Amino acid sequence: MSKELSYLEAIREALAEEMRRDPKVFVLGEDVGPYGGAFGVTQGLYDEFGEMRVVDTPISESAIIGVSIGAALRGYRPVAEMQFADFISCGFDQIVNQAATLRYRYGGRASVPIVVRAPSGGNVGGGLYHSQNPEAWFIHRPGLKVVAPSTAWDAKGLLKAAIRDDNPVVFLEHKYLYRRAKGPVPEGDEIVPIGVAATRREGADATLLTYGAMVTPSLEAADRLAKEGVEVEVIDLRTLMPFDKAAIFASLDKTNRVLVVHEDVKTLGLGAELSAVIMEEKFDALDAPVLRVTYPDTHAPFSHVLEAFNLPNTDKITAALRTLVAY
Amino acid sequence: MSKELSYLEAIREALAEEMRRDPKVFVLGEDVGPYGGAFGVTQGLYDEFGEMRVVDTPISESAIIGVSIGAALRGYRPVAEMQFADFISCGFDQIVNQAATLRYRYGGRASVPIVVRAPSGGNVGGGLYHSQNPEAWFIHRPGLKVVAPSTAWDAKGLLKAAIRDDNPVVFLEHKYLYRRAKGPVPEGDEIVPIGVAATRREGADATLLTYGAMVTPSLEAADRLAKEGVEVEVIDLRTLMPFDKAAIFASLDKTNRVLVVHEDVKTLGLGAELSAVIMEEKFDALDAPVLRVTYPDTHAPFSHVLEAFNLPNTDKITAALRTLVAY
Amino acid sequence: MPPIKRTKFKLAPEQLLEMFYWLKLIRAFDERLSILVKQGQVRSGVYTGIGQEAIIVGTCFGLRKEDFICPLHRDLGSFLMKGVEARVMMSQMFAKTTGLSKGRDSALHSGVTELGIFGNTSMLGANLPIAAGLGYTFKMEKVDNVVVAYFGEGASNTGDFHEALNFAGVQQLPIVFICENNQYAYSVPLEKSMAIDDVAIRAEGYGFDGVAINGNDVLAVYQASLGAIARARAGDGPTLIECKTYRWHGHSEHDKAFYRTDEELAMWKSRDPIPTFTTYLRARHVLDDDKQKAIEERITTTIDDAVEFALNAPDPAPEDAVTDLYA
Amino acid sequence: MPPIKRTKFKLAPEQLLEMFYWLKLIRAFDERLSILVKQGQVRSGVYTGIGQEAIIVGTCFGLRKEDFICPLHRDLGSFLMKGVEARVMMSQMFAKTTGLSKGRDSALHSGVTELGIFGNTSMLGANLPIAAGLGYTFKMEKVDNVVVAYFGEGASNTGDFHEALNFAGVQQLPIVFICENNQYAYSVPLEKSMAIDDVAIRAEGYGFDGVAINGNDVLAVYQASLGAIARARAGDGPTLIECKTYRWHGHSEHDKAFYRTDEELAMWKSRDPIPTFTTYLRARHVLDDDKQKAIEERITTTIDDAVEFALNAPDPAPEDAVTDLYA
Ligand SMILES: Cc1ncc(C[n+]2csc(CCOP(=O)(O)OP(=O)(O)O)c2C)c(N)n1
Ligand SMILES: Cc1ncc(C[n+]2csc(CCOP(=O)(O)OP(=O)(O)O)c2C)c(N)n1
Ligand SMILES: [Mg+2]
Ligand SMILES: [Mg+2]
Repeated sequence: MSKELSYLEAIREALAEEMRRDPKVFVLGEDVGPYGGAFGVTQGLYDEFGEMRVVDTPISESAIIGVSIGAALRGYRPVAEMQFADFISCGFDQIVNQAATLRYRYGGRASVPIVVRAPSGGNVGGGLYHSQNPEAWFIHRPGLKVVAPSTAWDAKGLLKAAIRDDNPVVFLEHKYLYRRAKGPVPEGDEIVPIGVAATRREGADATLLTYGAMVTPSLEAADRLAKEGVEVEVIDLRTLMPFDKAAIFASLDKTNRVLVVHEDVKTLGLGAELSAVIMEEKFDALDAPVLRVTYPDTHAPFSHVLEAFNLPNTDKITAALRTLVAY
Repeated sequence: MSKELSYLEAIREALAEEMRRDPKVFVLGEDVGPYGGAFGVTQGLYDEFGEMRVVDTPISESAIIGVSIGAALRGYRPVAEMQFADFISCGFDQIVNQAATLRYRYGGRASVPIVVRAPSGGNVGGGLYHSQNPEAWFIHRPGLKVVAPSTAWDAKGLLKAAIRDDNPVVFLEHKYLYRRAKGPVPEGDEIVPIGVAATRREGADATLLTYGAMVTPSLEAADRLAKEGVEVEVIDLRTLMPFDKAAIFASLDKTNRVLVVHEDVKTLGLGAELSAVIMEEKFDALDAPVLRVTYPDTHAPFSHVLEAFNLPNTDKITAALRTLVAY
Repeated sequence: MPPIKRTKFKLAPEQLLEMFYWLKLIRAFDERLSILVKQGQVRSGVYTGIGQEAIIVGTCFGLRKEDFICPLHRDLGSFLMKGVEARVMMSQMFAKTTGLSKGRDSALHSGVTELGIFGNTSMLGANLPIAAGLGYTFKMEKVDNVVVAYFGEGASNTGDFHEALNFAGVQQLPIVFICENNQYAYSVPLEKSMAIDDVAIRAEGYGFDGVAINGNDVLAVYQASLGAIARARAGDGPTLIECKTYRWHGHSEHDKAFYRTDEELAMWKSRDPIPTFTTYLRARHVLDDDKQKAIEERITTTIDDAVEFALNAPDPAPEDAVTDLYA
Repeated sequence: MPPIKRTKFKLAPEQLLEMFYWLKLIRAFDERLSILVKQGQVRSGVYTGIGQEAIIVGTCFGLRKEDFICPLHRDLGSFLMKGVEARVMMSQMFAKTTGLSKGRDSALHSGVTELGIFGNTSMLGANLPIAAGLGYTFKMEKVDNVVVAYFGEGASNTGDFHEALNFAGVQQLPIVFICENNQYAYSVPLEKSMAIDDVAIRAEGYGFDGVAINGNDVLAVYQASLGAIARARAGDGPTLIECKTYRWHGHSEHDKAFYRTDEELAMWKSRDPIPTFTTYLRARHVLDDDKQKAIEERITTTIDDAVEFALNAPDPAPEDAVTDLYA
């Protein structure tokens, strides 16, 4: 059984269902209460669950995350909303030093089951502080998990998985997809497991690794290549930390060629790690270098002209795929 | 003309000389005043330059960095000290969003010549919050430079370069080297330019890329290999952003084999980017995969037994070099 | 709360008319922007300060060029008063090369050092440490310039607010902190974001004075600012002035502001700073129909010209998306 | 500053003796640690609270197991009073598996949820948002447990302090904030880190009461805590108690504390909380030579046993450096 929902509605439904299922789940953040969140994700939750479980907070990102950690230590499962992923930098210390290390420094005697929801990504004219893709900082920090769904289905299933996960999870919701990505979503209590990639398109000629808003242009580019007789396997990583090495390697064994596409900047974006891991462990399987199509090493400009220059798109991905298969 | 100084003394000398040279240079941070800093780096500066230019601050990392940025906008060249690199997470937003983006968002009409000095690294029994290597977060963020000297000479010359640089520079001083690394330091006003690597040992059989406290064990490992007839070229990157691609590629063209060694954790540590760049641009020059010897993906434990397990060392590097050349 | 010394002032008729001009110009600019957003001509997030103009006019009036302002998102008018042409500000909102950031950002994330304007990031409160840094340079130079730094009552809950005001207090910096308390932070009413009635009281925790005043009375704001500025110029440290006010529009032009009542809005509209001041001027025979008409025409011309200029100004070149990252 | 209601209390002789025991045990524990550091047996950074014991004893005495404490670096005694065995704490300092963090960290970066102890990171102030989170869960559950959260006057300048206390004020959380104002933050004296005399005054900015008391009088601390705890349990929100005190040793055992005078130290030693309380007990015939001797012997035995236990306890297995990162 499934129904059609937008990516945003799917997230809302996951929150509502988890809150109904488990009284320990609650949400907090700026404007998440009666207003329903800057994007409307939490609309209706305040009416259903009340102000103790749908908490409007002061503008205090560090406290929002710290309060979540404190509650998590007492068995709660807080879901903290950053109004924009960009503001996560204001609560950075609580995530990387407090949450990420707690289990380790407690000798394994405690865990921090929080989710930090972060509306990320560009292509919405948001400019420097409403377009960021902060995943790499958190992938780099041991003790955290990082998730970035691309479909409504996954947004729902992964958010449920993240809430039930006993570790701190940074949950990147791509703003561009909120209302644009629509699709089937399971009716019931279906989970999309953390750490498992999804093959969106099969192909034996090249592997394309991507996630989030880059899945659609990647699929479009693959379609273009298909017209030229080249079959590209498109893998949606879905979880960025831990990423699904088995799925990546299995595809690579078949195709011997890999392109990574992400919206984050190039230098030390996730593509760097994927490339390096493939280099280390799969060198002999490679018929060509792993290539990357990414945002250039710059900030997210507001002007449409400038933003379009930066964003990876179907054309850029197509060109890179051609280079890759021609290698 | 040169003299012998410790790495720490070299940093102090750079500060003093720059402060004498340019009245716009000043230092600020916790305990940097009469006390001379937690490690003693700023000893003597308060007496020479007074409290307005050697500023003891409250425990407010975000303000320390923000104040620096404000002063830099008026033409000053503030050098902010983090008591430990680990606490940079508390001033993270000011670095990545305020300093790193300013020139860009000002349309090129302003710049932020600040230096953030950050005593980093482990092997001193510091545990989770006195051992961190935070370079990757900043290498990833466009608009910042990142520097990490390994010798007294470079510590002095690079700090001078950093102070004179018009961009925000994160200056990583390795705590383990403070008093252990001693060596010649130029008497006069010699600069070590940002962006230029140093070849510490020549060799035609493999290239080893490293920096900071990992240079010494890397050289030791190279010596061991030399006894086996294998000549390893050891390159000290010195600047991590922008890293010296020309030097790396020139060496690689000669050796066709690369090992990266760093103390930072593996996943999305600088090694990932180096490997990925080499993959992209030098695939055909490679006779073996780029390998990495790094800290495992974990936190810095206090126990000597545990820390020793994690730290890259001569044995681990030697073993990796053997794997690399045998490939 | 100790009141700051009442400062006597006498404004010449031309000065009063100039204040009137600014009030009306800023109102008109924001209103035009609001229309341009509705027409889809301006695509950026627009945060008008309609209803709050008396704060900007009262605090900026009579500032020197060398004095610095550190505005936040609603303070576009302060850019105009500090000397940025309407054309330039309009271009900024249209993301044109003739704007402050060459299209890289809209809104107020760009500044002009020569005019004493700092352009903040989006991060609320993050301008305040910068203000402290600017103020610190005035103190170092022993000049009697001041910094006027703005923030909403919501932003006063950020960590940066605290660190900055504390630093300013310790160092007795020449800063006037202006809280624009418009009762709401986005949808969140004051009482859900702090358990106090007056933000001004927070100044006591930093060792300087705070006052709460009627922010809709331009002369009251001017008078309080005069006193605080005089204190700052005299080397007697910071003051916090809390201006009670209200924003008429939603948080941004896209916010319908359902979270407040029509009665509340109507009550505050009845306290509109412009008619209040108009009555004052007319009663004193400073303003008459002719003068008012001339001013209004001047304003219309200025804004029409600005819009036309901005509309016809060139978009940035796409490649400018990756320039100006480093000096 | 409105005084909190004076709470009458009557302690039985056994209770007074228990207080005496704790004062002496905590002192003895810290003193032994100091010696162990000098002997090179303990290699971690040790931050003793010698001279400040009355604060811990007065605030922890009579706390329930369900109540939470959020200690900082000098508050080892609070772990003991909340039920962690001396053996375990000593093992923690020796980085043994029998310590709280299995050797992963020394000092107080580990906690015990079952005993109501939160173990902070090193980041000063970062425990306070956690305290707010813990307090929020008590509020949600409508139970009358409390959180006691500690911080130095230096830590009260961090952004986290502000965000946490504001959140606690808005939500009227059952938290008692204890400021251990020992006049210095490392080398920096109070007047260089804030422009106020009493940290307690900051509570007003968050809408709750603050009091400054003699932190070297265990009964004064106890009485103030009783009042604040009663208020918290009754649902009437937080209180800030500032305890004026002094640390006898340097910031850490490695700090020679040249920044203060011998006279100052001598003056504060004359206010030693232990003799003061001893005199009180003897004057009231609660304590006599025999009883004192018995208590002192018990303490010596406890500590000798703890040291022996810790010395003989096993080091962690090296591989444990990479476990317990994820649940
Ligand atoms: C650190 C940070 N968190 C969240 C936001 C999102 N945000 C933008 S404006 C705003 C409300 C600001 O309220 P206030 O400070 O009272 O200013 P006002 O808009 O009322 O003028 C919020 C939450 C932000 N810009 N920065
Ligand atoms: C965020 C942060 N910055 C800097 C430090 C380094 N540091 C450790 S203790 C200390 C002084 C603390 O002073 P205070 O809060 O008064 O506590 P006290 O040591 O006096 O008990 C400093 C600066 C830290 N631990 N955390
Ligand atoms: Mg507001
Ligand atoms: Mg102190």
